[in-house]
Amino acid sequence: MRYTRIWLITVIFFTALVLAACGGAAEQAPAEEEAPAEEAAAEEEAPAEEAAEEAAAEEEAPAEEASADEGDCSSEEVFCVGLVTDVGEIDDKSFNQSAWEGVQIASEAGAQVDYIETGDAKDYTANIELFAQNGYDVIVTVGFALGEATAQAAATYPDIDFIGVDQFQGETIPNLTGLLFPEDQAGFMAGALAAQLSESGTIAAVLGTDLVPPVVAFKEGYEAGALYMNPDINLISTYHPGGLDVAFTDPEWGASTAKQAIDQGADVVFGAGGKTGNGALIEVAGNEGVFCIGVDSDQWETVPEAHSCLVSSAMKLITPGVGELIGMSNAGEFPGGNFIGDVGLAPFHDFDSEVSDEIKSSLDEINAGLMDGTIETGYNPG
Amino acid sequence: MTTAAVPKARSRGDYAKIIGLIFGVLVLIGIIYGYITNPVTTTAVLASTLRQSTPLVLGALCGLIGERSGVINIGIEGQMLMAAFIAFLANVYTGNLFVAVLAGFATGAVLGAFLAFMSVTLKMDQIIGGTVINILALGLTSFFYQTGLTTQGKMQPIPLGPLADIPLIGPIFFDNPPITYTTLILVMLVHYVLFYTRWGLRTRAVGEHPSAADTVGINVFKIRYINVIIGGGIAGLAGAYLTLEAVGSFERAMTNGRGFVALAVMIFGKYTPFGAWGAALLFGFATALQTQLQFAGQLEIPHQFIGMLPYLLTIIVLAGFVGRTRVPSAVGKPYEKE
Amino acid sequence: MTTQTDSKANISQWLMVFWRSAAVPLVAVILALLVGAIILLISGANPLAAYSALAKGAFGTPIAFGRTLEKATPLILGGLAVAFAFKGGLFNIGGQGQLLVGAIVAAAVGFGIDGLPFIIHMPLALLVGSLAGAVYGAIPGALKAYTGAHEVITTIMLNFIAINLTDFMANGPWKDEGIVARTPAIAEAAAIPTWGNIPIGFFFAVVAALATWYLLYRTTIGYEIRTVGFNSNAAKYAGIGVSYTIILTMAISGFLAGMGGAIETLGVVGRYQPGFNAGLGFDGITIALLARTNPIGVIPAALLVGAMQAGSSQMQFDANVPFQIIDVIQALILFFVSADMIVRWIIRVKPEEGEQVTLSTSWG
Amino acid sequence: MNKTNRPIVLEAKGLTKRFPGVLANDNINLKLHQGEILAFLGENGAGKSTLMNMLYGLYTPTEGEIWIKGEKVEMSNPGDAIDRGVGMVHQHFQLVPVMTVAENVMLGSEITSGGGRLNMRKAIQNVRDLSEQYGLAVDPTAVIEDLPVGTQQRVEIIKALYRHADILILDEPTAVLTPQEANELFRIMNDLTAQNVSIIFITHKLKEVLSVADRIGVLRSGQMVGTAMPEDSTETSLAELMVGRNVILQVEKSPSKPKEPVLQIQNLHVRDDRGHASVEGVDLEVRAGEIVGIAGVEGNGQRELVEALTGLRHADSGKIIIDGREITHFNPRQITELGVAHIPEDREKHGLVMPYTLSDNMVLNKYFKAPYAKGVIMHHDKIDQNGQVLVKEYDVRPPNIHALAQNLSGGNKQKVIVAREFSTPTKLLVAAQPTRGIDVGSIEFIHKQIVAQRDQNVAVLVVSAELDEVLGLADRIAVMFDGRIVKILSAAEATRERVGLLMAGSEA
Repeated sequence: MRYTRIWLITVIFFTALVLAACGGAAEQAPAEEEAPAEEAAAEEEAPAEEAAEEAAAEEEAPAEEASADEGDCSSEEVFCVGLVTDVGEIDDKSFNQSAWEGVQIASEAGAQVDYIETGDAKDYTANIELFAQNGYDVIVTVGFALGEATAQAAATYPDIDFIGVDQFQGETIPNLTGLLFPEDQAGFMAGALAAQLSESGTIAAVLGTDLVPPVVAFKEGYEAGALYMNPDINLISTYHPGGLDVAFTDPEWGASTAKQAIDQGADVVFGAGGKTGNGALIEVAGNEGVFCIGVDSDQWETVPEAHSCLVSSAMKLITPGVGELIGMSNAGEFPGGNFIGDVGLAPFHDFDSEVSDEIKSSLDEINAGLMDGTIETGYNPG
Repeated sequence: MTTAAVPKARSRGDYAKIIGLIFGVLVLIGIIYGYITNPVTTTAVLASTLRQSTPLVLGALCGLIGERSGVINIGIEGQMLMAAFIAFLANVYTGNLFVAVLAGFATGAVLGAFLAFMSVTLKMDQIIGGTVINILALGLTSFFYQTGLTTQGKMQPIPLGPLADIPLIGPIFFDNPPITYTTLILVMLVHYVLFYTRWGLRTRAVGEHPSAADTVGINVFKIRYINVIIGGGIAGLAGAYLTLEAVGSFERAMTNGRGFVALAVMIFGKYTPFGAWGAALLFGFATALQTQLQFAGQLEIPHQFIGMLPYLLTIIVLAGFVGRTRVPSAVGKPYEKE
Repeated sequence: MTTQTDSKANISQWLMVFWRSAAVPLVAVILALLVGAIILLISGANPLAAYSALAKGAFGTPIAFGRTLEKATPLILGGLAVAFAFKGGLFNIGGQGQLLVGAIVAAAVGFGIDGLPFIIHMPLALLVGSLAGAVYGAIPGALKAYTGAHEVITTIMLNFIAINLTDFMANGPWKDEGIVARTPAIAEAAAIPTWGNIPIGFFFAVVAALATWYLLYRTTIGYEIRTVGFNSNAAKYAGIGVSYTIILTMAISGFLAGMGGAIETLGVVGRYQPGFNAGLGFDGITIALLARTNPIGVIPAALLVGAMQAGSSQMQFDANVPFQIIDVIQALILFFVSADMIVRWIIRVKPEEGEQVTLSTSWG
Repeated sequence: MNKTNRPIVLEAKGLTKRFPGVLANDNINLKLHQGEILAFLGENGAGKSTLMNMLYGLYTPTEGEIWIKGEKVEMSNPGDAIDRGVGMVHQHFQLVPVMTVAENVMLGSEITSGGGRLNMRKAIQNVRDLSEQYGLAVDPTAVIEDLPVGTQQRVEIIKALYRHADILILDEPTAVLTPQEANELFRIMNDLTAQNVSIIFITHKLKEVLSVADRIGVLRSGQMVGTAMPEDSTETSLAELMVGRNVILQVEKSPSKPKEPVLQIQNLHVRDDRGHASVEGVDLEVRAGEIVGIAGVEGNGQRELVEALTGLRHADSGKIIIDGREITHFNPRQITELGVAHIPEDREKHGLVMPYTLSDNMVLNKYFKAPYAKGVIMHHDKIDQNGQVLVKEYDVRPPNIHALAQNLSGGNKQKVIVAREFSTPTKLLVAAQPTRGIDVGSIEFIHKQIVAQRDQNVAVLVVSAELDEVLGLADRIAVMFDGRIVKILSAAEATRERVGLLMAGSEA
């Protein structure tokens, strides 16, 4: 019968894997000069696993990590920080990457760090578990989508501190801190900047999807900020029409949509939607006299292709926020509950001279107003 | 001499042609009306239509060249993605956009050769062959993609002198970057080659009745190989379009299903280059329109419903007006000589 | 396969039989792993470390094994959906859309009704979710039967529509409290439990596979579906309602995909949340092809792929190998299993009778 | 007329072709002289087509040599054969249905005007010239699928002549022609030989061989079993040589005793796939216990008529009455259930599911009924039993009910269909081309079965393009032309010539 074949494949595959597992453990020792023999005495965890882990860390670890102590995370002395990404990659030029850079600040302070990229949203829990079971001290989870999984893990592992980026905490769990940002304020600043830069009176926003709350906050803030500066401004903005799995990874749509906006007179484009937004930024860069504004981090660093238009970015300072929280955990001062990180506009870089002092001072005023509450963005997520 | 019983006329397509004509006239009226009332927006939407349609037309051309010769290509998505990646790398490391385009074309062609090897030589099921390419491309590009690679930007529009100044038509057709021009030329070229040249005649014969072609000394395998390879190259061009012209950078999985939509466009266009172009334009138009509707912002409809527009429109047009498509008879069947 | 191995038959004979049927898949998998290893080496990783971590992540612990089964569950159902449609001569690329619809409708039944006992609530949610998938699958079937619209186009389009539709529901009428776009959590009574580490949903999937096999090969419905699939002219000649059969085939295919989505909702995620079911429908195509469209073969194919997916996090953690290598290996296995000519050429084993599978007939 | 003293243009020495498990041609020697018509006689499956495919470069011989015009040749593809002036008209036409005549003719040897651009005007002119020169009337711009078979065959001949073929292989060219058309073909063949074209003519029709061939070779089971000169041979002697035993060329049957009418067709109008009127007002009656044969050139509405009768096609207007019930708008299942058996024209398209086993194929008309199914559950033991019985009764080979239909020979495939259709109680049998392309043994067998059905009071309607078959089987003969029944003749009135003329549309 035909399908016996596929059964056999499975059996064989598994056998092969098991063989590889044994073989792997055996052959690794000679291959890796630093094979940690002393680890055999490690307390709770399976030794084979550690051997593999160590060996791999040797090969692939980013340069920053090399300095980290190769210690056992379950021991008291070694401070270990793990990061679980949202679906996507660590180098996404966006929030995963910013958070990872925050973790690396801790690595410079001597912590041992590692990350796991999530390929399937249903793996959040499993990926968090991998760090938890290996005795990590702090686990950073990135994105609102991991909120539920993180909260559960925090309850299961009260000795581990969890940092949930973009995860609002309804009730306070002492070992879980949600790192939140008033994106609407950053968007407000960006909108105010855009409205003042625009000569045509039309500004645009190319956005990821409204399924992701921070994107909505950026958008609402952007529009409110623009209208605050110029009530007659013509705002054209659009969300990606696809689902969550493509909305942030469709630079072609971002580019084409930005172009469509430019073609009808928009001279400032706010690209807020991961790689989709980056596509919009790069597209704008090819058009004379049109400005673009990035999002999340200072995209001057992450999207060099957009230098010719990138006047600023509406930043949420994830990197320092994560770094700070890790530091607090290490010091035993982990706050729990919600921790509000900083937002703001990125430096103008090459455009510093093009942005008039008038605009700069108005932005400072707005910033102050947002801080003391005299200016409200009007965004209320409910 | 009995020549009786010869049917009098071929009338099957007449009905569809009339409907198509009416549809075309309506579209034209709509465009002119839109241009009179709001020239800027109309131009912007139509220009966006063309941009959105470009990778789809290229993908569909790839598919139809292969299928006309009897080889199903559902690996268009993978060919596009891999080519986008290699074109991007070439751009990063050589900084020469022309070289990068060639690299993209070559990558597509190599994957085309791989598909031809699987389906013509190994006689593997063609759908499996395409699927292998899709998964492989997704895996390899994601696996090998590294961050920190930056390009010198992307290809910029080249206005074609005075042609670009013609109202409406100028900005849409004559102020485009190179691959878009190439696409427009390719639509005509493929049409010409397919229906007016020796190569086209042989290709169609091989796709319809390979043994008939074999008996007059045509090398079926060779025709299929070359068509699938060239088709792959064209899909590679679509990939190059994405990284070099539309975006300027590469991202994982950036094709986002365009290869599959291209497949739909190909069938929708009844396996003809102009048909595919029309179908792609329809699709591009619906996409541009949904963006424009969001821009306008007055509609109280959730944007998801606007987002469905291209897809719903395709289904309605397909079910209502196009109906059954005649597939090349020998498509999907490996040719067995003995 | 020869099953009556005479107890007296000597071992070498038995080994020969085993070798003849095992050789091709064995070599195919080894080749795939070898090529994968070369890729890993190129990228500077240690293949042995990677593979051993993969194995550990898939089978190393009872929890890991449970996750493998959990991963395999929607793959089985997605694969069944595609394989079943192939049997009826249809290429259902719309498994993803049908799965999403099934997932969100199951969630709606799960959170929308309160106070039902488990014994009613869970099966009800599962059934209604699956039926929603069936209805969604029947649409392209009806379009094909009555207007001739090609199912490849319509199912692709309906995938996109399903994404928009479910996003809208999850961010609109069925949205949970709070800012996150997702439905409320399903009631306790609607949840598919786990048995230790073993997800019960997996058994539903296995039962579905067996039932699909039975339906196809032991009932008149299956006979009609296969007849239409192989030769719709002969089906018409035999008095089978071809249009009806096409719609039925797509509906059952959609039912299976929808069930996959419903089990994900009720047994794994606990609610519907956009992005949590990405790609499952497309994996179904791979599974169906790996299984050569055989409903029983779908189970091991899904286990194979599910194991790789389940082990991929461990592989990242232990060996720092990105999970995308899984896709590469998957593609290679599919290639080498299908391109058995290459494998046979290497090991010189003759093909068995009637092994050819043609799916491409479902194109025209 | 003896042409053996002329130069030899083609010679085969010890040609052998082996396929896995089959010895298709075994040590065959032949010589073809210039301007000669060499006929090859043999049953279906005797190896004629294999031999010709080797001469045409489609197959490579396993052993042996081919010499063309005094040169030993190694041909790896038809292009090599074409280059040496060999042309072939295949039994299954090698024409692309969706293309025009001119496109088909020039395919592979296109006329181009620079840059590979097709010069259609010149190609059309070329076809016109050739068709005038040889009297092969064809419209070069017509699309093949719109043309009747006879015309398609002329296109095939033009294709060969266009390539300057002077050695022409005609594989079963008369199978689909009226006697008049066949005579026309023979005239063309004679014209060609007069212009020094040499012809290999393959057929299983004995009369034709005797009337047209210069020499005769007989193939059986892949071997050349003998050669003969037409003047020294009779139909019987050739038939024996061909089949290897005594054959009864006539269908043995007693006079019919027609009873009540079973099938009545009144003013029936049916359209074809393209929506053109195809059956245009047919009236016909078939009684229990008689065989009515419909003679006619293919494409004159027979297919649509049969499909309308069996529910596969909607009738535009008119009435079909079976056993007193109007069934004009019944579906195939309802009609089958009335006791109508249908041997379809195209056994591979309609009659069988190729990837199914024999036993599955043998319940195609009754799989849903007890004892094969109860409710929706099928009973495979019963299905296999049924298969077992029928395979034995109808001598299907291989007698393995689990063999796949696609692996059977044409004759055995047809037997499977006949067995299935005769295995349920039948009132009306509609048999379309019941013996097309199958071996003599199977033909005899099926003819006997059809007559046996008649003798059990079944009303039988036989549609066949083989005039001999209709003449041999039918008690009454209806001649169909251009969608109408132009004449109904009794068996006694029907002579080949008269029917042939009617088939061609001339009123006899």
